[in-house]
Amino acid sequence: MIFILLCALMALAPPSKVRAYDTPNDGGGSVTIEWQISPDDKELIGYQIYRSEDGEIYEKVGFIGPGRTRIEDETQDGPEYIYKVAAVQDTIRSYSDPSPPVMSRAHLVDRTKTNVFVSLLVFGAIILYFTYAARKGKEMFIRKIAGLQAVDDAVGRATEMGKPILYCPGIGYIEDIATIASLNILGEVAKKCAQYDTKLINPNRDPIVYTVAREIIKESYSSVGRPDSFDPDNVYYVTDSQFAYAAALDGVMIRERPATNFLVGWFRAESLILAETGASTGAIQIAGTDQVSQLPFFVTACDYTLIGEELYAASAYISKEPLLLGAIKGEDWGKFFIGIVLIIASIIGLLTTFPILGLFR
Amino acid sequence: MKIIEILTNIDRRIIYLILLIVVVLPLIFPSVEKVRVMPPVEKLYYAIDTIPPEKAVIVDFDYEPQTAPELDPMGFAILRHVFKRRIKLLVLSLYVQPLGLAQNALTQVIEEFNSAAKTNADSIIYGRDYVFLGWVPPPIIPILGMGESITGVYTVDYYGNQTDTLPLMEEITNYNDVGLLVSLSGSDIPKYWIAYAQSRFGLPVGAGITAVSASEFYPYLQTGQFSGMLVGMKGGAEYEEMVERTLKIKSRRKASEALLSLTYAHIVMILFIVIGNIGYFAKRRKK
Amino acid sequence: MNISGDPWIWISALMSLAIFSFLYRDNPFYRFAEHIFVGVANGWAVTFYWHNVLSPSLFNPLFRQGNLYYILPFVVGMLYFTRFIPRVSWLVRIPIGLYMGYWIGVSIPSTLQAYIIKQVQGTILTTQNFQAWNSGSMGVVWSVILLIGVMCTIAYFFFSREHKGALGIASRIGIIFVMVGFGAAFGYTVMARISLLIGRLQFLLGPWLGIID
Amino acid sequence: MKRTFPLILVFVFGILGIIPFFVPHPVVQNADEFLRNEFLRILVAFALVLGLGSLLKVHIDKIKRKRENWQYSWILIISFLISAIIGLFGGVGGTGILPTTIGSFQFDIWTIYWNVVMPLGSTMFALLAFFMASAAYRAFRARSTEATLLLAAAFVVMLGVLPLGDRISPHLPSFAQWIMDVPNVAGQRGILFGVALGALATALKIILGIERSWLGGGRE
Repeated sequence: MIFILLCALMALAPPSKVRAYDTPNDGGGSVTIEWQISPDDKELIGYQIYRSEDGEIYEKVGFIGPGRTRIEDETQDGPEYIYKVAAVQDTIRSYSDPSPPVMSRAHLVDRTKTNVFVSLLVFGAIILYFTYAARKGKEMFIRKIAGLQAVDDAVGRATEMGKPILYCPGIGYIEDIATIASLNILGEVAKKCAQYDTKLINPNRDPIVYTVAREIIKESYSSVGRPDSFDPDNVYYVTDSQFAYAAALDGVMIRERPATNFLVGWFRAESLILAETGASTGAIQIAGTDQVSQLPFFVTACDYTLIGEELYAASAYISKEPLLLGAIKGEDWGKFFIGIVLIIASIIGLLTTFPILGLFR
Repeated sequence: MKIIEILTNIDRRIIYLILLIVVVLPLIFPSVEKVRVMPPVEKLYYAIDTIPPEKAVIVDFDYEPQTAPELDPMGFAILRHVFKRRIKLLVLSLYVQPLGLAQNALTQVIEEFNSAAKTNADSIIYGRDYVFLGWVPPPIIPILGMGESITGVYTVDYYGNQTDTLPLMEEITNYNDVGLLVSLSGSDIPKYWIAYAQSRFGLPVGAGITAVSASEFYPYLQTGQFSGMLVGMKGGAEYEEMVERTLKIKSRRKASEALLSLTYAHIVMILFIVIGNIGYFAKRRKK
Repeated sequence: MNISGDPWIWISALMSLAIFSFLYRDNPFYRFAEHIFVGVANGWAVTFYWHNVLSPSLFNPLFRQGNLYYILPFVVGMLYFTRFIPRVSWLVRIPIGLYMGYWIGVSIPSTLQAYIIKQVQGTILTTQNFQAWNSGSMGVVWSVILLIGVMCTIAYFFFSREHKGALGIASRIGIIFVMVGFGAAFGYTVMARISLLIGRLQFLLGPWLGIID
Repeated sequence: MKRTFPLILVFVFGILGIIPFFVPHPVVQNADEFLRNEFLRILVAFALVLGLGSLLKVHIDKIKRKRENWQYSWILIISFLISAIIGLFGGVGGTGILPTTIGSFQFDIWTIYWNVVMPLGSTMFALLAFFMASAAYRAFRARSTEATLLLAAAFVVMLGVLPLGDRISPHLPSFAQWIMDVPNVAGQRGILFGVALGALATALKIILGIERSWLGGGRE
């Protein structure tokens, strides 16, 4: 009798209110189990999760530390599951009541990403509206971008000195938008090189970027009516190893002595290796990247640096194409919109208890 | 004024030469300066120092030979601290390359202690004072599995012994018996320990990282997810200072020696900037 | 001073010295190391792509297991070589177009999430962000300065309006934040770069020359 | 046809790239997985063959025409062939048909990587310590207000990180950390907003066929 009493006294209080539901916004195969911690939570070493398909045979499927109230269990979509959570202390287990049956399933849309979807629609609409509005061709003002104004005289300088121009599109892949922006600028620089008949050297780090760069330069030369002076040997692939590429480019800078170096695109630590070697050869250097971690080195070592968005505005700035200029106006309105959002969200965040941060999770 | 001309454009090779000399000399003629210990390092030191006797500390060696110069000294200093305080120790790696570095650190530090030890009690014995768990791929298995049972994940240790036969493992079953896990890594591995082990089992995590990845890890220190953090050679040197000052251990302090090179190199760079500007202002006033 | 006997340590040491010699000036040793570096790096790339990509993901399934789906990537991949046939050289645009198009599509939502939504979340003035600084009541001041800095930096990047009046002042303040940030980031990485140099010198002085243990 | 079909492809695959972000359904995720890790990675391998062809062609021409430094082109080609043969036939872990050890001297591709590519790479990386010194000396001159700000902030942080720094004033290290946490983060966030919008505009222009320079040669 006493033993039973002792057992009752000694018995661990189980966790309560065990609830299981299909994990939302996922591809299926997952059930979330929640519970209220056991009153003896302090003495526990954790909670064991048991699962059964028929209500009789339970199988241990998970374990989690004390004080926690939620876990996800990997399941098959189809069968129904019943869950029990056991408070565990050394060898003593205290089981909760079983949860109602639940079935996991796949979801078509991930609702936690609606804020990304909304911002895609909003900013996409703003940019496209102004891109197409620009077609009516009213002259659009664009502020001075030092690095881009220097492109003309940088190419001119190379021609006078009879020296080549080195164009490095960065070590990024074609999927890095900075690489694509750089290839657009390469097209414009290649046109000027074709006009002035200046040698353009373009070593590449990625095979796919190499194939695109080669097409763009060939197109620029033929669009200016000089298809014959395009020398395919000046556009080549080097290697996909970051520092071997930097070593090879340093070699080109020192031996071919280009009068102007373009270091435009996606860069990592090798940015300063290129910029400082280029500076030691006395070349004019125009750099540009969206990598915030490398901008300090370009700003320090190069003559002109396109900071972040200036890199994307470049091809429109040089080519003056109405559609491209319109997109820049759209980007400005996008920035204005972000400024408004920041102010309004801050006001809401300060003055009300509305969980504004949740919107930007 | 020729001097102004010299000051403003010193040949870069002279700068390189001076920098090289200033960095190499302290490596060849090592000496150690007093190091001021900053809060992140102090936090990690006391996180280890205040581990209750019945709990263990886990040291995760997950760096490669290239980042060994910055992270080896941290490993050595932490091992000295743990062995001196007789704290139970488990050592592991989530990947295969760092196992050799972990093995090397363990043998050297234990050699230091056992050569000085007289009795069986104050020497370091495998299986009683520490266990080298080794490597179980993929990383998610040990990170989550040790929450429930360490011997369940590492059935066999690095040397091939059955872990459940080792005396130390009888007292250490899972994260509840672990006071702190210190992850030494040149990559994101400390973040995995927080995202999976700490969030699920409340495991306190400390980190030893390279100077390059410092800014990426500071937020985790500010939010308290890291119980402490050592950054680069400077962090290693500060921990070596704590170990020598509070535990009275006299041993080789490689990070503190390298810190001297770092300090001199910084000073040389600062001097050249000052010289360049003096020349620049003098030239401008002359115009 | 026990110099190492291991041939590989000698090779790595000499390679390191060849690269360091570039600091003095371009010389035959550097050129030798540079060309070896590019050669071997490409040898490694060929090995990697054959053993880890082409053989398991294309040749085995297509030729050994005869899984005809894999004809598609094989044919599209071969289109790259149409560049050498003038009449159909435009076909090279197909692999380029679909590869570039896919990855650009992937980058759009992730860029919006990482560079806009996450950054806005960190900049909004809320009590939670005030505490994030864990510097007590000063947290409010830092958060306000941060918001002003972000707004002014955005102003600096306005292209389609003259930087005059309010926009002019804001963009002047913005460039101050940017430049201070760049200077600090430069200073912050000095220690990391010198640590790399020390690591390299410790290899040359230790395992190679045995001057330091 | 020569231009419209590729533009349609870019549009279709652009959408195919966006969808998996929003749709977790396994059918979509598995198709995305196959496209990304099988189909597209195979294309990279083909492009690599093309790239290597161009590299070898440039160096072979250099040898034929005996242009300046042509001898080094031999070194590049030979080292490439040797490492490729050892790699392809010796296997990544030295498990291929070609033996990769002579006596005790092991030379499988992995050992070559660790003892040639790795030291060359980390030494190039280490050059940055020298390049930072010469860049700082040359560029940190108080020429304009911006340059002075750049110089001052770098100065404070470089001092703040040193033990010497806090001998000057105990507040210096925390002031250096403050510069990294407030103005640096503010400047970076401002730039990132611009970058995100610029990148979005560029991406949309290409997917919708407004930006066509990538199409390259051939009028049609």
